[in-house]
Amino acid sequence: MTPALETKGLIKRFGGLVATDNVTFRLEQGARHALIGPNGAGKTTFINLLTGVIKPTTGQIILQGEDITGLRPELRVQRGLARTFQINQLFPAMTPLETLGLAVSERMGGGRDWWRVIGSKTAIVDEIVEIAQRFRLTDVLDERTSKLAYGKQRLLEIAVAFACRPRVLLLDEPAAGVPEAERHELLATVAALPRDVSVLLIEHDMDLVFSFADRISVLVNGALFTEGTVEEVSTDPKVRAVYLGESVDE
Amino acid sequence: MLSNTADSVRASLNRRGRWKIGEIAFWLVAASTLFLLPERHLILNEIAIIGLFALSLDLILGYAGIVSLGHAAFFGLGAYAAGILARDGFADPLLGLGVAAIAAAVLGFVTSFLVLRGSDLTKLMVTLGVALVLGEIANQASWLTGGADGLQGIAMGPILGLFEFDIFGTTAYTYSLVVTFLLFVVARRIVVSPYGLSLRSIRDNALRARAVGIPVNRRLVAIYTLSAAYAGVAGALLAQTTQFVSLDVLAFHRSADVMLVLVIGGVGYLYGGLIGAIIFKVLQDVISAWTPQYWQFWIGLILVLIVLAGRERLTERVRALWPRSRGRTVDRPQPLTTTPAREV
Amino acid sequence: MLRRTFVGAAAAMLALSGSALAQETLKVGLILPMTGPFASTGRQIEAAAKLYMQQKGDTVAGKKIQLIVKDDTGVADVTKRLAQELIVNDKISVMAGFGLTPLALAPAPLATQAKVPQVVMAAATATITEASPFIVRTSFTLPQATVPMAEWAAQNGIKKVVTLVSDYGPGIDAEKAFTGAFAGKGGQVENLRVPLANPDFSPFLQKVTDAKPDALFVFVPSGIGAQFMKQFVERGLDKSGVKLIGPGDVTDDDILNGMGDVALGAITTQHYSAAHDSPENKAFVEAFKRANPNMRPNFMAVGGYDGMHLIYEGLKKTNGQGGQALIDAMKGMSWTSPRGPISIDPQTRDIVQNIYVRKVERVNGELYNVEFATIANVKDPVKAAKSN
Amino acid sequence: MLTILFDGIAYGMLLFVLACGLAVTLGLMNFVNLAHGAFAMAGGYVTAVLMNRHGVPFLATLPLAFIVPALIGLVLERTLYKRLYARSHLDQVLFSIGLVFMAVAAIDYSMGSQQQLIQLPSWLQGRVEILGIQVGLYRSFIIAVCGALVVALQLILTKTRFGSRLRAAVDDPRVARGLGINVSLIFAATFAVGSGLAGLGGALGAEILGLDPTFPLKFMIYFLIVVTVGGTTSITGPFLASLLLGIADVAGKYYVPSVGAFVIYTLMIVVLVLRPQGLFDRAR
Repeated sequence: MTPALETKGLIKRFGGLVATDNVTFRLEQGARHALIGPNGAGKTTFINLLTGVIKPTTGQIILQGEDITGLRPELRVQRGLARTFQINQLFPAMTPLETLGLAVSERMGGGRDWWRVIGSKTAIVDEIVEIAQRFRLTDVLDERTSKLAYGKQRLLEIAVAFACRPRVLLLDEPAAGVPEAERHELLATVAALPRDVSVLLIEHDMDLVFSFADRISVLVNGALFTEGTVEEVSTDPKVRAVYLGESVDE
Repeated sequence: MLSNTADSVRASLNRRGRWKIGEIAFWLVAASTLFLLPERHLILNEIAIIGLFALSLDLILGYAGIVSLGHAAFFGLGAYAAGILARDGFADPLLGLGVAAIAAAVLGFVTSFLVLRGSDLTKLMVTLGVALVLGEIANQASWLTGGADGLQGIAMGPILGLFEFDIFGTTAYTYSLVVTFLLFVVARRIVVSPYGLSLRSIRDNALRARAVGIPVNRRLVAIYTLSAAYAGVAGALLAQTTQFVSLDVLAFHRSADVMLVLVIGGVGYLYGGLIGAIIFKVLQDVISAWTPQYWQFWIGLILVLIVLAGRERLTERVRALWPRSRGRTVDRPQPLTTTPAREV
Repeated sequence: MLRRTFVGAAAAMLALSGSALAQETLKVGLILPMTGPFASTGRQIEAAAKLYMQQKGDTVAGKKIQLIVKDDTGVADVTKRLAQELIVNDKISVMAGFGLTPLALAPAPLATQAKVPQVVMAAATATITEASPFIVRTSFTLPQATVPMAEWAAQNGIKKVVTLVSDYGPGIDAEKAFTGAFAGKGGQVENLRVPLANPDFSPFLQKVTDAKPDALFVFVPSGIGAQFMKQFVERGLDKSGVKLIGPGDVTDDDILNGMGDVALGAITTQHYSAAHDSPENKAFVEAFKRANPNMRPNFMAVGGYDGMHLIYEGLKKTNGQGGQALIDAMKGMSWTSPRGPISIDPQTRDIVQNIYVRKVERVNGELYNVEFATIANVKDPVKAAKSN
Repeated sequence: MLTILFDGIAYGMLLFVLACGLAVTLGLMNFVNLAHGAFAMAGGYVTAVLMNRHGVPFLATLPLAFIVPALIGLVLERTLYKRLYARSHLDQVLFSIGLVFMAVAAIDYSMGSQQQLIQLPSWLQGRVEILGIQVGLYRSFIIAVCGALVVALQLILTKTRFGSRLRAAVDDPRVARGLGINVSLIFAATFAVGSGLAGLGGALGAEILGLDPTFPLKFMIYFLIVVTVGGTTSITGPFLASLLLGIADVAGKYYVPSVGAFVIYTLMIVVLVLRPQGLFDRAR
């Protein structure tokens, strides 16, 4: 089967610094794959390469069998590659309703519509309702995003990405900063993501990684250090040495 | 339960598109001035034109977050296009409006690529530079524009072949008001459309907008072009109703004034430009009748006070006067402190 | 077409009502740049107009004269709007002022349409009076002041001249008038134009230095003349024997004294100097200075003063009636102004006046343009050439 | 030929002294102060008033032309400007344009709208010939004074404790605060010095650029060009930009008088589009 997302020999240099070092990586269809690594291992650069925020020095990125290396970020989203951000990137002055409406209508090509209001399309309305329920945002749809509780903002962050109806979803530390009380709700929705979406999870929190992922890749100094099942990686002494050993109490 | 949610979602989404009582009242009052204030039609005409000009700036500043200190470039180009056309024998006003809109839109399209990148300061300087260059061109090309003496000999035909411009400014004001109203209606539709929503999202957070699949640059180019066309129409209205164009239409103070007008009225809700134009012109008229030399001082003071008091908060107040069906507001975001510079 | 006639009729009625209905007061709209770069022009004219009214009283032909001053900030479309408002709302009998050429041209169609006389007190491009049959001028035209300069230069052994003018209507007028007249006398001329808004003259003056002319003919709007003078001297052009000549704008009385010794020796031709030796002028200058300490009347002021005189005398003749009657009454009028004998040409409605050749000298510790030759009764040469 | 170059350098130096305060406020506090020209105007008027009304010699007025605007700057910084540091550039632009309007009208009201003229001492008038080049004495004086200022500024920035603190505050105000540097005090002092330099520039420039109430508006664009083209991370950037602008302006008017201004504005746009950080900034 074609992998959902694949990189071949991906290299990114900033001047003399090699931030991504020859990464060849496969994300299988429907996978729950975690990418871990110590601070400064190049996780953010890797994500930025995948989403097209920066261009690789050499190498290929392939989404569902299609080479997307040269595509602009928005075109990758339109082809089914969505992401969340480690620090919330929302529209503070808009409501969750507008945010979701925007994402859904953009996906349906409605962003070029100059004339009608969004609510006039039943398909859009229905999908907003469905996403709002999935991410438990129904009660707060009409609030201003900047006024939401942090946990809700975090849910919205994932909901927006989900509203792009991705084939591949990149989750960048989805639980970062969420208070304990709101954490459960968030993890439950993440766990309940439909299986036809392949997920790449970038995470520090080992509990979350172990409970969510079925495969783990370890990134060290910009290069793939090792890869395997949760069991293999968690028991690998080399990983413990370079990674777990450094951040025992995370 | 589910259909309930769907209905309320639909209602919420459509609410922005509906005309509110305050808005209807606003335009009725505007129309009534045609009959109630016959002596003030000349200044009202200017207010309508400046209002439209400020509205065009609001489209890029309030809805797309593009700052500009050179919006007069489009205003002036529109004025010259309409003026030159009329001077050379094409006296139909509507033809002039159309040509001015197209000319300004072309310039807007071309220069929009210059303002896509860079910080606010860069954008301010680039837009300013474009207006300055255009001013220089108009100054040098005196065979076409009349140079520093202004464009002479504009003779406008009647509007639609029926309504001759009169000395009381009644036709002129009616004409400007109608054009401004029609363009306002279009702008209003646009800002509540999915396209308009995507602009607001870009203004709020361009990084996320891209991550939702929005082709940010293309959207900005489109709105910048449209805004330029609006400004061009405003300029054409000025040229046609005063039947005179001078280099002044491209001057820096035009750009600064329109910014000021918009800020006085409030950014980001379309009425800001119109309300600002009313306040600004009436103030200017009153203060300058009282002290012709020094009215600038008071305008300056007002501007300083508005900024110190926090213009967003003031805009909120003004907007709160609009009757709204629910307590939700659509204001500017706070500075995006949550957006680290990750886009580089 | 029908509509057009209607509008014309309405405008005519308006003009009538301006004089027929408002028996008590006759309003004069004075539109001037009171702020912005040309504010000094506005201030001079306003001061002079007010002085005139203070001296002569505010009653003419049994009616009270009311002066309404408006600031057009030097912006032509504002001028036009203000003029229109004054005509429509205030029902003025006369509009006056107009600091710059575009500002005078913008309201000209209104003057024609509403039959309201427009008294131009400052703007000096020759063609202005042709823009409407209701325009009359009490300032001067640049060719009027310039052609005598060319003649004087030709007679006084100057062979090669570089002209340096601000790049706008009056400047180009002056350049053309001088070049035409001087070349006609066999002189050699090279032309330079500087942008109207120009912070630094040095590159242009360097060109002049390189050209080594006998004289530099200069026209810049009053106000930036001082800067020009200083740089002229700084560059040592005076010492290298280049004479500075031009119409009087560059040695504007308003700022002449502040220029200091650099201005000494400049030779200019113009219609007015505060040092003009006549009892009328002495009285005028004294009264002006008393009313406005720190100001010396310049050619703008005298244009405003005479403009008010023309309006007063015209209204006296028509017994307060405005419109066509008033403009007819103004045509051909002549009187002795502080600047000397002047008259309004009945054909062109432009001013006919003496032009004086002057030299900047120190008199009683202050710098003045001291007149040393007179060319009597000069008409605007541009229009004179056309009518021949 | 060389005379043109010389004039351009003098003009550029003058522009630098006028604009460097703006570069510092922009670089340090990220504040777009369009009212910078108003401080320059204040300095010019201090000199003009002292010379014309009180007969103070030209050189003696220069320190006051620095001190008075510096004090005004200090007061305004402490009372008004500091409230706006965190605001958007747009707010800052609007606020400072408002100040400009007020300053223009206030000067007009108190001093009149006419040009203010000053009489240079005779030893600064005229010109001499050096190595075949015609050199204006006053322009030489300007080059000397401004050159000394540039060197002094550079030394202060690189060699003194204040300079290193200032640079630390520019690089990262939060870290600087953490190191116990009184950033707010540094801001105030720098703002005052910047305003003072502008005032000095205004006084020196009155003779060449003219001085009337519209001064801040007339030259605002030039200052902004210097700063945006030169960048704001160093003193050398704006300095080179000033020289470039001065020489280009003078030479442009000499050789191609009809397109002079046009070239400068176009160049500015090109630089801004290609190098938004400024021509002489290190790439980030």
